[in-house]
Amino acid sequence: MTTHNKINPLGPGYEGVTGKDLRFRDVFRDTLRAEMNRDQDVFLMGEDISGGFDRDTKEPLDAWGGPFAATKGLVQEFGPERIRDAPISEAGFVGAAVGAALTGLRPVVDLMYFDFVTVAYDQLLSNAAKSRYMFGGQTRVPMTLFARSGAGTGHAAQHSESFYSMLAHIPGLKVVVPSDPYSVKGLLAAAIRDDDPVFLVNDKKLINLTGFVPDEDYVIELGKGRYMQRGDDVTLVGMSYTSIVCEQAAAQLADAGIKADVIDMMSLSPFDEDILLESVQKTNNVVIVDEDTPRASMASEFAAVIADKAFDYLDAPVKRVTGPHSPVPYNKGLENAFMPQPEDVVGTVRNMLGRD
Amino acid sequence: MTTHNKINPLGPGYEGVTGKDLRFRDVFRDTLRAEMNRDQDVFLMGEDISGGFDRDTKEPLDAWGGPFAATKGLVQEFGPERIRDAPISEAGFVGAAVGAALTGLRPVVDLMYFDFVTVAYDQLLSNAAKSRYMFGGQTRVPMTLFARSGAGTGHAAQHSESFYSMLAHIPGLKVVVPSDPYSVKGLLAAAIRDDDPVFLVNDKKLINLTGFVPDEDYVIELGKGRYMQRGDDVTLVGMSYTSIVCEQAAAQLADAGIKADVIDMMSLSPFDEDILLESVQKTNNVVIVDEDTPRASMASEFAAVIADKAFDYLDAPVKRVTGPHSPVPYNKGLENAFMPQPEDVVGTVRNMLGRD
Amino acid sequence: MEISKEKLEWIYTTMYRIRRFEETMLEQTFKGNSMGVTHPSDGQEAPPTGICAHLTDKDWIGSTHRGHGHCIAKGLDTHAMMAEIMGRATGQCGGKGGSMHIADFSKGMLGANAIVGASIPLAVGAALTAKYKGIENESVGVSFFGDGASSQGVLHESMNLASIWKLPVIFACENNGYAEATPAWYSVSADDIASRADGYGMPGVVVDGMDVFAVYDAAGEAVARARAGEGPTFLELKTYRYHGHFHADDPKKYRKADEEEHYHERDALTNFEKRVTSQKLLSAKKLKSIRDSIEQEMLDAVEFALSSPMPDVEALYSDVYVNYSNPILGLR
Amino acid sequence: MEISKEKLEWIYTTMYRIRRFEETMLEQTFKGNSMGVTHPSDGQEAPPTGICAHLTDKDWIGSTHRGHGHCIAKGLDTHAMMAEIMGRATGQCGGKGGSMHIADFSKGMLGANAIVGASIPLAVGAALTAKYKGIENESVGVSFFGDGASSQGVLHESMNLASIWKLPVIFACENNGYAEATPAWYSVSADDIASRADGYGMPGVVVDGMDVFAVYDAAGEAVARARAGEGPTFLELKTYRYHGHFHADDPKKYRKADEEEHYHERDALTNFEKRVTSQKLLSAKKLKSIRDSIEQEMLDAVEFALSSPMPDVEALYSDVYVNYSNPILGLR
Ligand SMILES: Cc1ncc(C[n+]2csc(CCOP(=O)(O)OP(=O)(O)O)c2C)c(N)n1
Ligand SMILES: Cc1ncc(C[n+]2csc(CCOP(=O)(O)OP(=O)(O)O)c2C)c(N)n1
Ligand SMILES: [Mg+2]
Ligand SMILES: [Mg+2]
Repeated sequence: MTTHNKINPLGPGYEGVTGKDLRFRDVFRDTLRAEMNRDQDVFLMGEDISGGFDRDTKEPLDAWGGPFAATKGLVQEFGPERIRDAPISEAGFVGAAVGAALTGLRPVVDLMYFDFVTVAYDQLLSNAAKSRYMFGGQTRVPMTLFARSGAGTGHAAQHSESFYSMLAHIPGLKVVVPSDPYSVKGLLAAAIRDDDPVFLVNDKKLINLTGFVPDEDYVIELGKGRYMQRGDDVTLVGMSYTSIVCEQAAAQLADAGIKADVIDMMSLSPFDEDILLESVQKTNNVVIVDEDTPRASMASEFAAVIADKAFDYLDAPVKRVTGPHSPVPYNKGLENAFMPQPEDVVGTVRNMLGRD
Repeated sequence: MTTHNKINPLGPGYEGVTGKDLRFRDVFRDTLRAEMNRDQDVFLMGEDISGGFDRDTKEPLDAWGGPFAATKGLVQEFGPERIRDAPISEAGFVGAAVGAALTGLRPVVDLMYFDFVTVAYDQLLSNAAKSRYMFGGQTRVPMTLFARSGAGTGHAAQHSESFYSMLAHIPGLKVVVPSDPYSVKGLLAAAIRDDDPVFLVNDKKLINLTGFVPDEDYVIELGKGRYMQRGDDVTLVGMSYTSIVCEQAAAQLADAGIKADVIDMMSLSPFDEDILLESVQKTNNVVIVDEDTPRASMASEFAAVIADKAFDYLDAPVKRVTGPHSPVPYNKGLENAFMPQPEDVVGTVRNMLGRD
Repeated sequence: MEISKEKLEWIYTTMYRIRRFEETMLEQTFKGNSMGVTHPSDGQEAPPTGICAHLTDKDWIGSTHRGHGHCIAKGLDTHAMMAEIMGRATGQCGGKGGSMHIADFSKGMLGANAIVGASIPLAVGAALTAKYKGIENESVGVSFFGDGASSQGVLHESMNLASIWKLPVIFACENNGYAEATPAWYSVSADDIASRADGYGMPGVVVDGMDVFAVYDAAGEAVARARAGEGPTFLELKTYRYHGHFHADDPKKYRKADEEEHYHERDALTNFEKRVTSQKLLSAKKLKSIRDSIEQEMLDAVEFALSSPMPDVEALYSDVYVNYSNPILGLR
Repeated sequence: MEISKEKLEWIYTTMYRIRRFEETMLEQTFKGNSMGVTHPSDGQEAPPTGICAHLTDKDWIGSTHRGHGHCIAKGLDTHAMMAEIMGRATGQCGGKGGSMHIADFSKGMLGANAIVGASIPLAVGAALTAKYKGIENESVGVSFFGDGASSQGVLHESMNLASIWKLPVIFACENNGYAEATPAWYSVSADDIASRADGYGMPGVVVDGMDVFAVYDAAGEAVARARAGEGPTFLELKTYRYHGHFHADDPKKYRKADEEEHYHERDALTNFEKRVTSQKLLSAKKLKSIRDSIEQEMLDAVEFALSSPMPDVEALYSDVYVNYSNPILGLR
């Protein structure tokens, strides 16, 4: 057990709390378990989440522990009714989850790779996100979905997407993007307890990272960002894995005497306008870093909000550092070039501040 | 036959051309016909586009002329092989169109209402948009899709979407948004002749409008915007139907002595950065008008590009006038409030210029 | 199957209510009082009625763009329905949904749905809730959809899910022969859509959807199976819509007169009347008094709707979320 | 069905090439020379071989994440395949696709596809092109997919489309009993997936997918039907993958030893060898010489791949479009 002493990344109220350094994947699973224990109406659905069944006994085998081992051990604990293994029918079982949410349960859907959300896109957009509104507020859709995004693992064009901006675009849906073990615990719990549909996008590059996690039960309010570190010269805005890229860039910039505010957005819809504006009003310079492709992206959105509401405070053009407008390539060298790197951020900041 | 004398809306080269005032819907159909005559590999696919079949003779009846009468008369001319009526299987027939495009044809798919694209989203994003890239450039996907977007006709939440920003986000796909009979002729022809997948989004509010159309065969280069009118005080950026909203706003502003550049983007991916920057460098003020919901939208994208590349020319914050972050409501009063109105644009400009 | 007198009265009341609601709603649409497109279901009264006769408020149904009949059979209030179609604040969805999105969760009605096929898995989800809570015996899911919708992949996914999970679901395919103007013989690669049930390990039954007694019997078995935990059933109800696809559609452009006549001769209401009076199950007088009360109900519903207020413009921004920390308002 | 000696040699060469390619590719993956995840198809040699034996470069196939066997059977070059898996510029897709996206349009191979089910309608589209151009007799579409993919709605949409349009398509379902760790008996609501074909108006045939002769015969009929303009056929090929779902998966965690043995006893290669030698169709010497040449081919393929250059970083920005006026480069 360690005590956390960096103030900002956990937000106010977490000074001196006790906790442990834990792996992202373990925190993810433990949070699922805790929420399932907390509320009998919470159940999980997804492909291979009970990991096969014994041919003779029909008992679940938990061979894989679910995709990325997110549900390892849970089927033994909660049984196959609450860890419900689904055929490869994303539209069907996301739709069934919406139906279950409309009739009193709180489904949590594991969509495995983020890319597969396109197969269930209509159920998500036309049913999950719209039911409350188009039925005049008479119902709610308390469901959570999660899936793994991001390049960096050699999975190529159809298993490496980060297009969370498309989900954040959808009215009626909420979108959160944890960036470390602390945030995934608080955001996943908040998502499951929330009465609206929430999509949690989980970059693959985070899954094996370790970080400090308070012992206590907590939620992170949806729509809140946080400072990962403070500095007066420039604001770096990250989301999901690019929050780590921003921290790495900030460390390099610090060596050059440039001090950065690093913001981790944590939520994309709703999102924390206040933290963006507060920081930019102080630093007068901003770079938004996003692995998603650039056009009509969350990077564009944050840039637009800043260009509107913090316009008078800006000393320089609003800059975005993003993936290219292309699918994700297979070759590792190309894949690395696809992802925003700390060096790209550093170069942009140096240019911006005229410190080449 | 009339001769067109406004220079800008048709772009350079169209001074004094001969043409006619025609309805949008008629131009749409005539362009389809012309492209089908031009190229035997072009065929159309969609629900109800041959409008039923005689029970006894099995002959197509063309009862509706296709959705919004876009294909009226074509099945008689080209037969049911080239005007291929499809069951309600959007994923299936969009996928089949991709397969046909990969093997030598040039399919044109009528998706009826824009909202239905979500049902075929995976085929569009994972197959149509990615095939060329992930197969290393060895193939091309020369297909065109079109569908009707927009609120204003009492079709409510699931038949009124304008989320073209999500399509423009997708690398590998092109997106065009005609705003009058002139632009639909040139853009539809260009889309069908283009070797990449192109989605043409067609606001319902345009379908019965009339406008000047040159007689000659022409294409509008994908990725080019145009000036609808010129003025020095402010830039109004429209796309699809909001280009008309911008023109109406500009007329009201002119009465108050404010002169606007009105830009009709016409293409969203690729899009015309140059025209945006050129205009803003002159007017120093910009308002982007979009019926799509605001978050991570094309309005955000244009704002972000301007805040980056025309930053030094801006006299005021970059403003967006968009639909709310909500589904489209049924009630007419609410629906009107949903859509950006000329008055909203005028109010924003007056505020911006301090001319209340 | 034995039917009680009360149930017979309910069936007639329901079918007549559907018939007259659609006719009244069409009249109002043509007068310009509806705010959007409407899809009438008259002619198709038997399927929703014969099926919902077996259901209570705890059972759930999913519906379609042609949903008024399903709503009425599931017990929704025709005043609130008419007000919704007229976009009023007193409407079932406060005027925000309209004809294609009428819902009443208190009545087990999951909503009409305007994306063809999209409501099918919702009924599967409702059945999943019932199974999860161990209340299959009192809560089943019924998914209504058309012949056109049968071509949507999500139906097949839903059938497979319902079957492997043995969920209490009834797939109620109202085959009225057309999807818009497209005939089912063109778009469906099977003589009977119900024949597909076989491949999903569930019974598939072809039912005369113009005969409410036939529907009642078939649905009774299906619902009993579901309540007993025996899993899903597929019913194909061969029926006919009397009007066009939507209010302004003229079906004569793509349907033949003899076909229309054929179905009108087998009209669900007329034949019900003949049967119950000839078998002396209900009196002609009783039937007339039911009709009279419905006529009055329709007058009242129109009056209620027309005199109801429009929603406030603030309604535009509410109900997108249960709670949300960013403003919903557009950027203006 | 009669098989020529040349064809028998081709079949053995192809099956052995698939077997050894997968084993070699796995070795290379474990050495860290592959750049991503790989899904071996050894054990499943008979279905692609027995089917593609009837095809030419003008016929089209759609494939899956487990696509190496399909590629090889369709005549793709193993050097370029191995190079692709190693992410090299000389790879089939210039190193941009990888194991799950190998394609060769010059060979009628529409590409491996990593979205389960997503390639099915592509083969339907290829068949549509053939029908449109009146060349069904020389160009049919074959869609390969697994038991897991059979639960995707797009399969059913594709079957319906192919049937009503009478397209020259073969739906080739390689049922290897598992989708990842999930057994087909859990996820599929039919004893035989092929039984679903009935509901789509096409023949459905269950085939022993470990016996290349059985596959050859069934596919021969299906392809002949397609070429004759008689429409689609559904083949369910019962088969087995010898390795795990992907290179790092241990199938012993979810499959029983007796089951694995059962299939290994029926190994497609061993049994082919026994049959052709005992029936004196091919000599043991001939078989050995085929094996030897393949062994050399594999050594060469690995050597070729390992010594090939990586793509230039500019390749990141090319091939997104045929032409595009905005820069593709990221915002940096
Ligand atoms: C996904 C989708 N595709 C197309 C449409 C347009 N559309 C609305 S109703 C309809 C026909 C539906 O036919 P069917 O399922 O038989 O129902 P019916 O209208 O006969 O009651 C179509 C094509 C739609 N609403 N949603
Ligand atoms: C739409 C989609 N959902 C899930 C996956 C993850 N996935 C990859 S392969 C696979 C199993 C496929 O099983 P099957 O179709 O039987 O093919 P097999 O692996 O046995 O060859 C799954 C679930 C995917 N790639 N795409
Ligand atoms: Mg119908
Ligand atoms: Mg399998």
